[in-house]
Amino acid sequence: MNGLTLDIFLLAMMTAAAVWTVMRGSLLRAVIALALTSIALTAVMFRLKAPIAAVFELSVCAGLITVVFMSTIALTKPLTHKETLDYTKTRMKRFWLLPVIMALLGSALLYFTIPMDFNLAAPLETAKNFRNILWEERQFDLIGQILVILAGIFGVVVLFKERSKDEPQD
Amino acid sequence: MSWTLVVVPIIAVILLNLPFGEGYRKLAFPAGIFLAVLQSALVLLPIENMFPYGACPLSPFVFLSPDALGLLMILSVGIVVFSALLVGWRMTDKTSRKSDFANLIILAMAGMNGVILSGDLFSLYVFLEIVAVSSFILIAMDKNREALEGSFKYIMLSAVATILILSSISVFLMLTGSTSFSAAAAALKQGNHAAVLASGLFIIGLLIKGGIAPFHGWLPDAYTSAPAGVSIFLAGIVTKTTGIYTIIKLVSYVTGYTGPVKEILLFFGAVSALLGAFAALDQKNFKRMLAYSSISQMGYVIMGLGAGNPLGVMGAAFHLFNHAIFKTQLFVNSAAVEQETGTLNMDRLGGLSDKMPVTGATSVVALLSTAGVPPLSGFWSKLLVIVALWVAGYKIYALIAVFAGVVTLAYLLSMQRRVFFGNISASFSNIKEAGVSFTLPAVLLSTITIAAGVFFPYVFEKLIIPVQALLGLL
Amino acid sequence: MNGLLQFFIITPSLLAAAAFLSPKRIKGLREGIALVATGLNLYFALAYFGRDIYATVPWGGGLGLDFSLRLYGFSSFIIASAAAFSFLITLYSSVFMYKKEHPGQFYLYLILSVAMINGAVLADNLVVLLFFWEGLLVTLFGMIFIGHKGAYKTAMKALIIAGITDLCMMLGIALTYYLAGTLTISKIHLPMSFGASVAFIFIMIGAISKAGSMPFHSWIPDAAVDAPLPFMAFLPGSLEKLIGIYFLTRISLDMFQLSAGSWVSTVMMIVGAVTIILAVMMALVQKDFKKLLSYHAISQVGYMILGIGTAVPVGIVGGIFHMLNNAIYKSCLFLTGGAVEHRAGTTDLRKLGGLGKVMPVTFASFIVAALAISGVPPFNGFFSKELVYDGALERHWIFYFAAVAGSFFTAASFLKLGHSAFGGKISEEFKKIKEAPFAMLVPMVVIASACIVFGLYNSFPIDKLIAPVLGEHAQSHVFSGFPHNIMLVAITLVVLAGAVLNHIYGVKKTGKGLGAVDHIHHAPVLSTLYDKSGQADPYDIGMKLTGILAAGLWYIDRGIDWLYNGFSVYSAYAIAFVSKNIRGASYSAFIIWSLIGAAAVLAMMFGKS
Amino acid sequence: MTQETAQLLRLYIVFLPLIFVAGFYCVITTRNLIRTLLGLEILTKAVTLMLALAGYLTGRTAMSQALIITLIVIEVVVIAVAAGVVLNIFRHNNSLDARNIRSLKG
Repeated sequence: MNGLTLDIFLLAMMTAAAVWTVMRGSLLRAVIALALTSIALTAVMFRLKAPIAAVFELSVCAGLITVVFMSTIALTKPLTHKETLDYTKTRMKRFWLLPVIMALLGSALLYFTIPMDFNLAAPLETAKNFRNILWEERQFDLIGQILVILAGIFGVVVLFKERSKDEPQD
Repeated sequence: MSWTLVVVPIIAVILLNLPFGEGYRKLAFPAGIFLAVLQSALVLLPIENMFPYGACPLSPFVFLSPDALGLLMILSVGIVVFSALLVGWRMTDKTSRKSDFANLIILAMAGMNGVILSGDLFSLYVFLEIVAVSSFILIAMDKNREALEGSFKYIMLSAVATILILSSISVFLMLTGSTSFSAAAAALKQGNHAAVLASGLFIIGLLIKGGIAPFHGWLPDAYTSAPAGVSIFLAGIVTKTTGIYTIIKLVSYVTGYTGPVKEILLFFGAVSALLGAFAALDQKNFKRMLAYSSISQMGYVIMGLGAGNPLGVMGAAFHLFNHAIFKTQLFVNSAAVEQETGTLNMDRLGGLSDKMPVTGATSVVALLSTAGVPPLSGFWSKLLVIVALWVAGYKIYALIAVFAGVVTLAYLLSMQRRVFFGNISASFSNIKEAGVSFTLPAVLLSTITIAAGVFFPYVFEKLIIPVQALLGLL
Repeated sequence: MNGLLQFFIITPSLLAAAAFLSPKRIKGLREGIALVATGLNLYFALAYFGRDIYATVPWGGGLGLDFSLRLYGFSSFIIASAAAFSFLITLYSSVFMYKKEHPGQFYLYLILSVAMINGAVLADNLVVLLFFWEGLLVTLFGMIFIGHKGAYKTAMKALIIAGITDLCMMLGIALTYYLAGTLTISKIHLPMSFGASVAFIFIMIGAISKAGSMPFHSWIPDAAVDAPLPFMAFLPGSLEKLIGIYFLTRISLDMFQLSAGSWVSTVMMIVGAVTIILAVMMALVQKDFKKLLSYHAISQVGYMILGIGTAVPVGIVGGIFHMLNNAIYKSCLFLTGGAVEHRAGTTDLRKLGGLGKVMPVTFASFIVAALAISGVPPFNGFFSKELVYDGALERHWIFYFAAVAGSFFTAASFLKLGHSAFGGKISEEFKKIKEAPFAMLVPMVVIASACIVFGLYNSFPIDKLIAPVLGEHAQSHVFSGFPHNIMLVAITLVVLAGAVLNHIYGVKKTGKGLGAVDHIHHAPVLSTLYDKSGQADPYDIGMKLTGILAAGLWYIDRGIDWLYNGFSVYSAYAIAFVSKNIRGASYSAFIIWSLIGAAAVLAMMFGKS
Repeated sequence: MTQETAQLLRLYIVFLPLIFVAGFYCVITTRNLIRTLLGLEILTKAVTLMLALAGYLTGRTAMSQALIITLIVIEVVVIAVAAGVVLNIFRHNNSLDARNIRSLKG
């Protein structure tokens, strides 16, 4: 029984972290909150018996993406402390609605019994391990991944390159 | 067939960008042209058995031998990439930027081939993302203010579409345990609500990527702000393959031509046909008018699909192909005009046809074909769509299609008058005809348009009739 | 073609052309040709009298339009009387028109009209009839036109009125063709269904307007002043009435079975009665000899229409007989008027007076004709009116009352005319005028004697000519001879006596013949009616209406114009503006639009199931 | 559908929409471009969660893990490119405010 309560706790943690990322005033803390969400997600995925994916998620999302965001923030001129203070006040005017909507939606979903008429697919007998699925069945996706990575490299090369002096400043 | 379309481009890109020596980078352009021509040839000429390797080492399960519509799309991808590369290569100034452009175009082409060939929902998503990512970068390549804004808007909309598509895939996975089309179709046949929700979400995602009426926000900005070569590529084939072709594929392989699906397609097709046509009527910028015109013409295709009878599907497929040809043609003309006069503001342009005869003439061919004037190809495809709608009983939609056609003629004629006829302004008196890299694709495309129109029975019988099979799948 | 076509249509036309083209230098040549033409016409009319001939020439490309002519009892009687009148009037005009301008044109139109009338009466195909009917329109316009300088306005007025009514007739004929399936008149026998009665009404409009009844009468008084006088005697006086009433009879009896009860006959009777009363009231107050006569011509048509409208055998016979009698005494009265004008130079009653003594023969024939028209017993007018009274009474007393009132006022106005023109003291310059020339007197005397003959010996016209027209309705009893209804005769005599007393009273009151009716003229109600009657001319009202209509149509046209290049262009660009900007500009707007679209898609997706 | 999986599914049906709403709300209302990307990232996490859940419920965890791996790779590239674009936008407008990238109208 405690498994379910654990799930509830982890999911609640993840949702709270997500809301925190959205509501948080300063950008830096928002990125940290995002990393927290990612960590919570990893925990949930462990619960859902998807360990490899969880580790991958943790290392890439929590790690790499946070780094990307940090560097972008570093490259851009962050607001001074005072500016962030009065900025957060004005922000609040726009964001107070989110928790209200979420509370309403949560209670509505809890209250109404959603018809679960569909039946889930029967579980496979041969418990294939992760490796051969990825390589035998999903080769096409692998090729896709290679393509995406190549495109990503070009993207980074084109976009992040400092503008060299002779380039026309249009 | 599938081997050459996806893997060879990857190898090409890797070889082209090996770390040592700059010499290789300039080869990107000829490699791209070769791949495009190879691809078109594959479809047109029966050279299937030339390749000695026989069965592709990758398991057939993943690769779907392309159906009739797939072949048609591969052909139009080849033609459009060929023209886009020619124009884009000529227009981008710095050599390093040139090779990036060519490489990204090759990657996107591979992505599109992947989309056409993909056999299941998730790989469809993967290749959609590949094309999307390379398009983001291509649009933002010039790094000027509009290009970045257009690219960011495209990124946001495409991300939302991806989210919807992924959630739909996860629901299908939950219901059927696999991501293949047939499994999803089976779940849908049982008609439980979750499956209907999933297919709905997937269709919405694809409508966003296809730039259909209410979801079309990003399209005009992305097309207009992109550099000339990229906007040819985007307008010519990207939106068609990632958006419209995928809808046809999804509806044919997964949801089937059921009542609600047809109703959705007809309604949103009609809305975008009308909205696109009217918005294009009041435009100042040449490329922006063509962008809205694309939305309108894609609305036609979706309506043809929504008719749900063989005539409709054939009409939609043929119009998709025709539109790829004459829209690319118009964008090539706009690139030529931009190259020569430096501006795209139609109010300042005028009387260019005597200085740029080829561009003027080919633009007239494309304009007449878009408006559906016989004997050009556009006429036949529009005729098929309208007749299909009338035969299927959707008389109001047929009338809307005809009315949108009239408005199309209106704005295209006004464009032609404002840009090519009338009197030339002083500042452009010394311009001359655009270079061969503009005139060659322009002439090639208009010959295809005229040929497809004049030899319609032959083209129809060989390429279009097999598309009917799509209807029989479910 | 056994002569029907040649003698009655082609020869008069050729001779008319000859008369027109003959040189002016040879005096009397034109008059001679005209006399020969009408004389020949009279001879053939009498020669062919009463024979039954049918001739057809296939023409008109098989559309059932073959040129078929038919001569039978009734039409031969009409052609004979028309020929007689035209001969006498040509004789009369040979003197009258001698010094007037355009005599060539006058004779051309005169003889051409004779040909047209023969054609119309003989025609057995509705379209052929229409062709000749329209021919008369041209000659009518021509003859008024050559009256004097300002006559073209009246000519145009006559043309427009006749034109519009002929249009109605065409409509009626088309409807009949649609209903009956054939155009040959002798084959058409339609029951009085609703469609048939509408067609009947339309054709009736054409016929009674040719005859000159009330709503279409306004050109006749103007023509009386503007047109040359023989024209008044010739067309409005006799021939047009003949042909108009002839065709009205044909459609009431042959083509459509006009039944007594049907609303169509009541309509005709009302038109007849109204025409009688209003026209004679107008005639009463006229101060001009010819105008007075022209109003009487209109009112007499009322009797004929009332007679035929009763759809009772006695009424119909009365109506047709009255048509004949009216032609006789009306033309005679016009001729006497012409003689007065010829000699005295004016027809204004205020100047005239005491001509009786200097023009005894004209005065004598005037008296005979006036008594005939007033319906005094021994004369022909009395007998036909009695028949009409009998028919009217049989239908409804109101119509009988209108007819009798009409006679009262007719008698009163002619007493006034006779007294003021011929009676009273003669002014100096008229003392020396001589009697009218011999050529003018002969027709007057002949026609006046015809009044007497047809009066006393009326069995010949009624039994031989008119009764057979009724065919099966009427063989039951004899109409001719002294009227059977004595009570009616008594009332007529009382009425006439009343008219004489009224005349004496009026004369004593005002001291001169002209003022005999002033007490009626200035009566409280009547005077306002008279003042307003000036503007009540349907023609002027029509013209004003068309003016307003034209202005209205012009505005509509401007409106449609604006709709095309104003409104549609403006709305197109308005829609364009909306569809262009509805998109918004920021990516969050696009995402919101996408969510809205998504909601719509899901709604449609789940909507049906 | 065992009672236990039904209960779990019931739980996720409550929490998943919340995360989706948070993500969409952040993307739509925020003015800072980087925070928009954060919102996107939250949505991606929600979808990853759905895939994992699907895999667990139907016993095909291996398959769902493969899908999640591919998904994460692709999302990283997308976010990287998006960040690059945002960076360049910043170079132009010298501010991350979303209001200055709505100049393309009509």
